[in-house]
Amino acid sequence: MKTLGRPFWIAVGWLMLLTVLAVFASWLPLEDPHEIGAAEARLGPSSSHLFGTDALGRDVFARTIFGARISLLVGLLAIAFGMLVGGGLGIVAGYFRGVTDQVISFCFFTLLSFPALVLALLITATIDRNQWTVSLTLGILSIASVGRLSRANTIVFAEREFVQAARVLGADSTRIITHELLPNVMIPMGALALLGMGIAIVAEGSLAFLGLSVEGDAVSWGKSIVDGSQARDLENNPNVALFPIGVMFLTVLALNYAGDRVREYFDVRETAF
Amino acid sequence: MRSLVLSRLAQLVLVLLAVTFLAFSAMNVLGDPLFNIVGPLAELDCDAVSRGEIASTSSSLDATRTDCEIVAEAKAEFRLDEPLMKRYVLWLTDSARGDFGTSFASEGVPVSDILKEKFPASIKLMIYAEVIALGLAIPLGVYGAYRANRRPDRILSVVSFGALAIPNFALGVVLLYVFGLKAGIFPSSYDSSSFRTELTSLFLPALTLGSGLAAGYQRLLRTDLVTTLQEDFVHMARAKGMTDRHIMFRHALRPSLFSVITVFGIQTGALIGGALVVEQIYLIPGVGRELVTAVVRDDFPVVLAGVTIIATAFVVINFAVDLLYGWLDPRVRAKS
Amino acid sequence: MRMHVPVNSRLAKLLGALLSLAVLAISCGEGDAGDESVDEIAEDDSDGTAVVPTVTTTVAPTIEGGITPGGMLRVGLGAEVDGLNPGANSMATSTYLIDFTMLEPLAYFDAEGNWFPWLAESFERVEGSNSWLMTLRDEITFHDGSSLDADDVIALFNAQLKDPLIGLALQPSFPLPFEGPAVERIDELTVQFNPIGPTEHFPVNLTSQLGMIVPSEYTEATQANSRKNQTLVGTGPFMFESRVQDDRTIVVKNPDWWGGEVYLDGIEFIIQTDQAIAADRLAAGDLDVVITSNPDAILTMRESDNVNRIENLLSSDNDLMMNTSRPPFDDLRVRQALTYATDRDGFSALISQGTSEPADTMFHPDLIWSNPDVVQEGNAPELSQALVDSYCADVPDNCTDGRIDMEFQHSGPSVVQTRIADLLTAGWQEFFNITVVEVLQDQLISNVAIGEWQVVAWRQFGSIEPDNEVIWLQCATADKFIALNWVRYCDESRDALMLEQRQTADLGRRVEIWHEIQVNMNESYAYVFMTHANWTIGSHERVQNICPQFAPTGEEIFCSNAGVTFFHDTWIVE
Amino acid sequence: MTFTLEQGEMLGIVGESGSGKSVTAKALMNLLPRTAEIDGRVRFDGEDVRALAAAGSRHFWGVRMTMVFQDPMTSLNPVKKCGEQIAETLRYHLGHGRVAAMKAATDLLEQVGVPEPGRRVNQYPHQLSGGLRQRVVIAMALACEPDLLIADEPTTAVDVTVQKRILDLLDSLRKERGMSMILITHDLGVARGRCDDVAVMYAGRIVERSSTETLFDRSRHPYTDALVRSIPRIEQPSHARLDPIPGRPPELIDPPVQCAFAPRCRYAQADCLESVPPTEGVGESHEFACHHPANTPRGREALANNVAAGVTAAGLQISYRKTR
Repeated sequence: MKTLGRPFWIAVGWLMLLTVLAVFASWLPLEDPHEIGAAEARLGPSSSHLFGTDALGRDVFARTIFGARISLLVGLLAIAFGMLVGGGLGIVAGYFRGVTDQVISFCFFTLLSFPALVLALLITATIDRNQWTVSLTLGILSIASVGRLSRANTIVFAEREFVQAARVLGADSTRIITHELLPNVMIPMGALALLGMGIAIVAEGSLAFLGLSVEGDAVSWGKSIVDGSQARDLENNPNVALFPIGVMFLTVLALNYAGDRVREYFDVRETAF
Repeated sequence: MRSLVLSRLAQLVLVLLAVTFLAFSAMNVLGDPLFNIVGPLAELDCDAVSRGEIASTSSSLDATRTDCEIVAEAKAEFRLDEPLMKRYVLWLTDSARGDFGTSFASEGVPVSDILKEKFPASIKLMIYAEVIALGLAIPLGVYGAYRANRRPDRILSVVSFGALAIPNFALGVVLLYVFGLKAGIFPSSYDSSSFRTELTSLFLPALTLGSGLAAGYQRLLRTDLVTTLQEDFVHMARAKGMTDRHIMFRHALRPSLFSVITVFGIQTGALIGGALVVEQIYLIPGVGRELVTAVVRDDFPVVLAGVTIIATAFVVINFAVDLLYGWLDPRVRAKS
Repeated sequence: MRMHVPVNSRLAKLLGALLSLAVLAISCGEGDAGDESVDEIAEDDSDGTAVVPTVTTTVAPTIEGGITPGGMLRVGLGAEVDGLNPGANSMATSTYLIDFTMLEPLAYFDAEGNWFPWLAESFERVEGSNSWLMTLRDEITFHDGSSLDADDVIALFNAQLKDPLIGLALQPSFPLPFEGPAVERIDELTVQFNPIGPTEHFPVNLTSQLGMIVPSEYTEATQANSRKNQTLVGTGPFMFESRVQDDRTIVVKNPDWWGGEVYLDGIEFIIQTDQAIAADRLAAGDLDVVITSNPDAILTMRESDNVNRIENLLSSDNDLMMNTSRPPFDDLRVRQALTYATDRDGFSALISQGTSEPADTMFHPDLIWSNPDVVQEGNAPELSQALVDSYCADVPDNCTDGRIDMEFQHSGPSVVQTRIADLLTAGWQEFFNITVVEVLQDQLISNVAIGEWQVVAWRQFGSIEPDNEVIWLQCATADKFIALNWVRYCDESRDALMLEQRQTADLGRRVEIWHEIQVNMNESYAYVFMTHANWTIGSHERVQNICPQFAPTGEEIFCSNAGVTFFHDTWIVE
Repeated sequence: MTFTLEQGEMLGIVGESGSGKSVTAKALMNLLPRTAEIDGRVRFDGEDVRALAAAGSRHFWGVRMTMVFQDPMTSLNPVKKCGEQIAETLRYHLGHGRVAAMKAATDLLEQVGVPEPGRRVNQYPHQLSGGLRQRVVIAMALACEPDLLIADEPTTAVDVTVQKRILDLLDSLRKERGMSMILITHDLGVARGRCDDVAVMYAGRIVERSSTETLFDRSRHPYTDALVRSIPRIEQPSHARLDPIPGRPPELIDPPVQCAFAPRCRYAQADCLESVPPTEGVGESHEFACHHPANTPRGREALANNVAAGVTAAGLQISYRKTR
C-alpha cells in the first residue's frame, strides 16, 4: 500500500499555514506592513520584530505574511488560468486529434518558442500591473507546457478500454471528455499544477527583479526580496532579503515535493513535456 | 529522415511567422510606436490643428517645419498610417533579407549591429551554464542511479530538490555577494578581455543558471537510469563481466538520456535571451538585458529582431534534439 | 524601417534627452535605475568674483614617496552614456568623466571657482558689441595628428547650435533663426562669438560641453555616421582605445600630450549601475575609483579603511516638484497641504541615511548665496487638513472622500525610487488619494518637460555659479510646450530680480537678490527641498592624488565639480 | 539443496515460472540486487564465487562463467552495434585491440551460424530476426570461451521453428568446447535428451534432482511426476488432454512451514502440512524432498487414501482420472 508519507503532509501543512496566515493577515496581530518609521530601520530579528525591519523601518515579518497574499494568489491564479485554457485545449487536441490537434499543437509550440520573459515583459510593460494582470501574464506563459502535458495524457487515456467502451455505447464527445477523460487527466494535471504554482511564484520574483511585478504599495515576496537585495542591505541586514527568500524557498519546495509525491502516488510517469 | 527534416523545416517557418506576427501586433497594439519616433509630439492632436482649433506649434527649432508636419513625416516614413498587416509584410520582407532596420532608441544604429554585439555574451553564458549543468548532472545522475534508494542517492535527491526550489535571482544575488564581493574569489562583473577572464567572470552567473538545470537533469537522468538498469541487456553486460563503470556509462547512459535531452533542448532554447535576470544581476551585456530595455522603451525593431532570432534558435535547437534522438537510439532512426 | 532624416531622429529623443539640460538625476536614484546627474551647459553670465563653494574633503593621508608611473585605473560609473560626442550627445557626469580624459575645454574653473583659458590662449570683449574674440593656443595637435585651429571650434559650435537639444539651452544667447553667423573665423587661430545681448562672462559657457574641442573631421564624420559618436578624438592626456556600450570604455595614455607626462597607462571606465556594489568592489580592490551620490555607496566607502573619499556636499539638491500649471497643484492650498504632509525628516533619515544635509533652499548653507532665514516647511501634517478641506469645498471634482486626487510619478525600476515613493505616499495618503506611476527615467523627464505630470521627486540646481539657475526659474520658459521651468511657475517680479543680478557686478547686491529669490521660491510652494546631494569621489588607497590636478598652463583645477574630475595627475602605487 | 556439475556436463533446471530458476541462475552469476540476502555458497573449481566477487575479480564472469538470457531482444543493448557488443567483451577481458576484436567477433558470429557475419557486426539488434539475435547473444556469451554457460530459457522468446536449432547449436558448441552448461527451462521435454542431470525446482527449492534417465523413469516427487506426465508425446493422439497440475505456485513471501507443493499435491497428507520434507537420497545421484514419494508404496497409499476421500489433506478436490 503506497502512502503519501509524513513529509508530504508536512509540506501540505506548511502550505495550509501560509494560506491561512495570508487570508487572515488583516485580522492577525501584525504590524502595519506599510507603516514607515514605526520602528527603527534595518533592525535584526528580535521578539518584537521576528524578521527584523527593512530600510524604511517596516516590519519584515508582516510584509512577508502580507506578501504571501499576492505571491500565493498570483501563483494560484496563474496556474489556474494555464490549466483552464491550456488544459482544456490540450484535452480537446488529444481527444479529437486530426486537424484540431495540429492547430492547437502548433499554437502551443509557437507559444513555447516565444521567449517567455519577453512575452511577460511585453504585457507587463504596457499595462497596469496589479495582481490580476500579473497572474494573467504568468498564466499565459504556462498555457503551452500545461497544454502539451494534458494533450499527451489525453491521448493515452483516449486509447483505454473505458473510453472506447463509452464511445461504443454512444456517449457524445462532451460527455466522454467531461466524464471519462477529465477525471483521469486531472490527476497528472493536479501534480503539474502544484509544480506550476511554484514556478509562477518564482516568476513573480523574477518580474520584481526587472521592476515589473505588481505596482504601487502592494507587497509581494518578489518585491520584498528585491528591496532587501541591495548590496549594503545584504551585508548589514541580510534578514530583510533572506527571510522572504527562505519563505519562498520553503513554499516552492513544499509545492514541488507535494507535486512529486502526488505524481508518484498515482504512478504518473515523469514526462519531459 | 529526409521527410522529417522537410516537415520540421516547414514547421520552423510557420512557427517563426506566427511568433513574429504575434510580437509585431502585440507591440503595435500595446505600445505607441509614434511616441518613440517623435516623443511627446505624438500627443499633439494634429487633426485639431488642421481644423484650426489649436494653434500650430513649432518646438523643434527647425523653423521650416511645424510640429504636425514632423508628425506627419514620421508617420509616412514609418508607414504608421498603413494597416498592420501591410506593415508586417513589409517588415517581414526586409528582415528576410537580413535588414532588421535601425533601432529607435540608439538612433540610426542598425539592429543587426546591436544584436551582433549582445548575442555572444548570452550564448557564452548559455553554453557555460549547460556545461556546468550537464557536468554536474550526468555524473551525479549516474551515481544516484548506481546507489539507487541508498544513502548517497537519498542525499542527492534532497539536494537536487532543494536546488530546484531556489529561485535564480535569490541564488544569483547571494552568490554574487558572497563569492563576488566578500570573498572576492570571482570577479563581480563581466570581463571579456580574455578567455580566462571570461571564464572566471562568467562562472558565478553560469553556476546560478546551471545549478537549477543540473538538479532537474539529475532527477530525470536518475529516474530513467534506474529503469534502464533493470533491463536485460544490463544483466547481460554484467554476465559478460563488464565493470560497473563500463555498464553505467557505455551501456545504460545513452538509452537513458531521452528525457534529459528533451528538457535540455527546451531549456537551452529558453536560456538564450531568457537569462535576463541573471544578466541583470551580474551586469552581463547580453541580449536578455538588451531586450528588457528595448521592451520598456518600445524599441520595436530591436524587440522584433531579438524575438525572431531567439525563436529561431529555439526551433532549431529542438530540431537538433529530434536528430539527437536518432543518435541516441538507432530504432528511432529506422522509424523515420 | 527606421528613419534616415537626422532631424527627425534627434527630435525623437529630444525630450527624453532633456536630462542633459539639468542637474537632475531625479533624486538619489542612481542606485540601480541608471539615473545620472548631468552637468550644466546653460549659458552663464558669471562675474569673475571668487565665490568659491568650499569642497568638503575627507582624504586619508597619502603614502609618501615618489610618483610611480604606469598601470590602468579602473573607474566605476553609475550609468552608461549614449555616446561621447560633445556635439551630439547628452553630457552626464559619466560623459564628462570619460570625455575630459580625452579632450580639453576652451576654458575651465580654477580652484577658486574662477574661469581660466585652457585650450584658448585669451578671450577679449569686442568693444561696442556683445561679441567675444577668442584666440587659440598654437601648435596643439589632436590624437589624429591634425592641428587645432579655428575651423574645429566653428564646426563643433555650429553642430551644437543646430542640435535641437543643445541648441535649446543656447537659445537665450543664440536664438534661432540666427541673423548672421553665431561664430565667425577671424584667422587660423582666432574665432569671434556673436551672442545676442550682453554677456559679461561669456567664456564661462565654454567650460562645459560647448567648449570641449574635437577636430572638425570628427564632427563631420559623426554627422555622416552616428555610430562614430561611440568614439572620440581630442587633444587630451588620454586617447580613445575601445568601447562596448553597457560594459566598458578604455582610454590609453597620450605620450605626446602638450601638458606633459601622464602617469597612468590608461583608464578603464566600467559600468556598475548598482553603486553600492561598486563601493564594495572598490573596497575589495576590484575598482580604483567610484564616483557616486548614492547614500549606500557613500556609507560603504566611509566604512572601508582602504578607501579615500572626497565628499562634496554643496552640489545639487534633492527636491519635490509640483506642477503649478495643472490642477490640483495650480492651487496654492494644495501645494501647501502636500508640503506640510511631506516627511522630510524621514527622507533625510531613511533615504539619505545621514550622508547629506537637509536642505532649506537651493543653496547649501555654507554658500554666501544661501538665505539663512528661509526655512523649508514639512513634517507638519496637522496643518494640512484645513487646507485640504478648504480646497475640496471649492473644487469637489478633484477630491474623493475628502481627499485630493493626485498622481506621483517616479522613475524606475529602481529600489531607491520605490522606497522614496513608499516613504512619501505614506505621509501624504491621509490627505491625498495617490496614484503612483513608475516610468522609465527618460519618459519621466519627457513627461515633466511637456507638463504631463503632477508631482515628482527630482534633482535640480547646484551650479558653481547661481546665474546658471536662471533658465530653470524664468517666466519666459514657463508656458511653452516644452518648459525648462519644469514647475511652470511664473512670477514677473522674480524675473526682474534675476535680470538685475545678471547686470550687476556687485557681489553684495547679487547675494541680496538671491536671498530675495529664495524667499519668493519658498512662498511659491512649487518645490519642497529635501536634502543637498553628496557627490563623493571614492578611491582605493593605492590611488594617489585624485586632487589636486593642474591644467597644462599651471592653474589648479576645480576639484570634484559635482563629481566631475580629471585623472592626468593621478598615479597608482602597488 | 546442493548440486554439483562436472566439467563438460549439462544440467537442466526445470520449473514453472516463479519457481526460482532464474533467481538461482542470477545468484550463480552474482547478478542479484545488492539488497538480496544470499545464504549458501557457490564454488567454482574450488573457489568461492562470492568471495571472488567481493575481491573484485575482474576476469571471472564473462571469462569462466557466463550466461544467456531468455529474450535476445532485451538482452542486447539496442543502441550498440552487434559487433561492438561482442567485441567489448574481448577487448576488456582478453585485451584485444579494436580491429582484432571486431575480427574475432565476426568469426564468432560465423561459428554460431550467423550468415553474412561481416555485415551483421555493423547492424543494430533491431535489424536482426529473433533467431539471429539469440545467436548473437550466444556468440557474445561464448566470446571468451567460458567453462560454464548458464542458458536461461534461451528459446522461449524465439520462434518455435528456431527453438530446436538454437538448442542444437548450444549442445554442439558445448560438446565441441568441452564446456559445462546449465540449461534453465520450464519445459521438461527440452531437458530430456540433452541434459546429463536435471534438477526440478518448486517454490524456490530443488525438490528432486537426478540423472535425466532416472528422473523420467523413476520420478519420486509428485511435482516431477506431474511434470513428466504433462509432456506431450509423439505417440499420443493429438486430441488427448494433457495432464494439468491444478492450482498455482505459492507466494514466496513468508511461506508457512509445510511442503510448498502440498496445496496442489494429490498425495498430500496431514504430515505434509506440518513440516517441510527433508531431502532424501536414493544413492548419490538421486535426491528428492517428499514425505510420500510417488511410485513408492508410501506414495501409492497416500494417493489411494486421498482418492477414496475425494479430497487431500490440504483440501484439494480430486477424482481418479481415466486418462493414462
